[in-house]
Amino acid sequence: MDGGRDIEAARATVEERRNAEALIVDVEGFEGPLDLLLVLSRSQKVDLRQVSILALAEQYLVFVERARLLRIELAADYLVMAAWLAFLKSRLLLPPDPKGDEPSGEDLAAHLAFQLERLQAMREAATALMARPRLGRDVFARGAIEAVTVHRSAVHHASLFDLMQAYARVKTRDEFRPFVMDRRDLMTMEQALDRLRSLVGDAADWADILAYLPEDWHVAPKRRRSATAATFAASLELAKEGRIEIRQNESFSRIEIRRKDRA
Amino acid sequence: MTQSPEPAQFDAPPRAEAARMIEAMLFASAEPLGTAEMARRLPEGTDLVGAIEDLRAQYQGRGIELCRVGDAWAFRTAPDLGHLLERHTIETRKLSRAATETLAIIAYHQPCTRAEIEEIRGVSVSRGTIDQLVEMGWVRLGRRKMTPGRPVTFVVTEAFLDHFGLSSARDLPGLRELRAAGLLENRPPPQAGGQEDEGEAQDSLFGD
Amino acid sequence: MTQSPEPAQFDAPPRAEAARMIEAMLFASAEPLGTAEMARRLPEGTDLVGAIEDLRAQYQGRGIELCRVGDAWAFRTAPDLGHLLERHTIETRKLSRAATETLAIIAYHQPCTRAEIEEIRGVSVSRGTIDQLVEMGWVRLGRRKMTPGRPVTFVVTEAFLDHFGLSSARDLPGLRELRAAGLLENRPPPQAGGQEDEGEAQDSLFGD
Repeated sequence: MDGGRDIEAARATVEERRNAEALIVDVEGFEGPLDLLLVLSRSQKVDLRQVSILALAEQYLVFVERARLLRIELAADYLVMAAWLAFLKSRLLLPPDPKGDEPSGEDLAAHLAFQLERLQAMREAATALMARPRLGRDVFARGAIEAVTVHRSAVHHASLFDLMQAYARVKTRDEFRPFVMDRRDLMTMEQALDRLRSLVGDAADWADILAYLPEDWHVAPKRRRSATAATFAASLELAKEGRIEIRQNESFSRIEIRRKDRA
Repeated sequence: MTQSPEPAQFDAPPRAEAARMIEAMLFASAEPLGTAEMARRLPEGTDLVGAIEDLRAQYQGRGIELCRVGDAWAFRTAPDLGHLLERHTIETRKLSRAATETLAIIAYHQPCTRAEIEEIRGVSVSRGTIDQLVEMGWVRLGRRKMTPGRPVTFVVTEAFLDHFGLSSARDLPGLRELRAAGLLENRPPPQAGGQEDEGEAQDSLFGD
Repeated sequence: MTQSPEPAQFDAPPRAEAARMIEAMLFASAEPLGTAEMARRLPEGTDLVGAIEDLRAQYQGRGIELCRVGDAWAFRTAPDLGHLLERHTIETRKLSRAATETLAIIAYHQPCTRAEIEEIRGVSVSRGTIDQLVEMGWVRLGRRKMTPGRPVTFVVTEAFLDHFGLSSARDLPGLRELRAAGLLENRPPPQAGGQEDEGEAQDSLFGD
């Protein structure tokens, strides 16, 4: 019975897993490969300036390998970094190609060290910044604000041109008034027709059409002219209706009308 | 809000330090702070009254003063500096049409009564329009007219002549010159020159 | 309404009086007041710089201090008295680590492009992070960079300085040390063909 050994093996696996998970479970918590590298570099317990990039590259590659064994999906950029670090590792281990144009492993490692140091510095700066006395938490602004009253005053201006133009506009307003008939001195045909209709019933004898003008339309020439025209037009209308007869002895002589008696 | 610094466990601060504390509290508070509230926040045994007295003396004659408001205290701007909290902005605006026309009529016809202005404009003139011109210093009251009712007249001022660069109102160009200058050819806008009896309505619409 | 102090017509006030005036103006405002704005409100010829210097000395060691914020000034309570004061401003959102780091990178490297932030942090910067900082009023757009693509840059604002009690971006903690250590340089990765001498520091803001 090998049960005991199986249990041992299982236990070892659990132990292994636990170790691996110490970092890997938290893979979501890392902010990218650079952050992970920074965390790994701390395990070297040295000043960041003396960190061994070669060792760091190995640590990272081990990490990625473990993640792969545990079937943890790593984001692409972690794998890109792994590939790059593998390249860097080979560069650091192999003697430099004397006629090569490529940057040396040392240069690449130095740059990575710089990046790590810079990220670390910015993290510390962020912490220092957040630890400063802050407005609204440690330091306070004036509580009773006295608002600045804004007085808006307007200065009106006008130019001489504006002034003259305004005057011109006022003075010429009449000239541009739309044409409207002044109805006080106008007699319409309807008015004359109404009047004539009520009067012709009594007109048995020939009489001057002008005699039918209303009292106050005789004198003023404008009114007289309008009343005459309206009354004449009305008389033509009544003649057409067969209610009156019209006669004029010669051109420009008196126009006379009388009632037409129906047969 | 509920942040209590447990003041009781500290020793009572010296008066100068107490004054600092009160100064900061009063400065940051939106409302006047009552002595009870201050005492609650200050270390036990603080000489509140003495510290306030010190503080008040320190601010004597300064740009802000420590004022007593009932049983509370607050910083206030020194009364003589209130003007610093005011900002004056001046905008230049074109004189309204009603005002320009009224001004023009007064200038051309002065001394000129309100009724005369209305007759020439064909619309009633609102009080505000003449008031505005008076306030601007371009129009002032002239002598009363010796006609029934003795109505007041309006005339233009020196400031008006100054502004328009005229040595006297007689220098204003006459109608003929206006015509020669092409100013009379301008067709009046459609709303102008309607029926006389619409004047009232127009004034409220187009007046200032 | 038309009350005008027309300060210009008065003589420039003596320095003590100028200090009173500035004191009153700064007390009335919660926000830092720019020197230009103060000068506009003060009588012409006021020795603003001298008066501010006096005022600052007068408030040395008091419960409130006169603080410079960029090109502006504000009274703020002394940092050691924070425990006495009520916290009106409850910290609305705790900034994420990404946000604080991004803020620090912008502050120390400004003007700083998004690509530069990403290079330093080693991860892409989510839109929301910068948006949040802009929304808080701590970061704003700076000038475009004169590099290919003319990318926009980000800089910190006066409100940022005010919030963190900094007179200027030059007062950022540890700035000098970081610069001396070369950690604020924009050092490009080594490339084939050797080092480009592009290590041009972007300390245009901190230059003088």
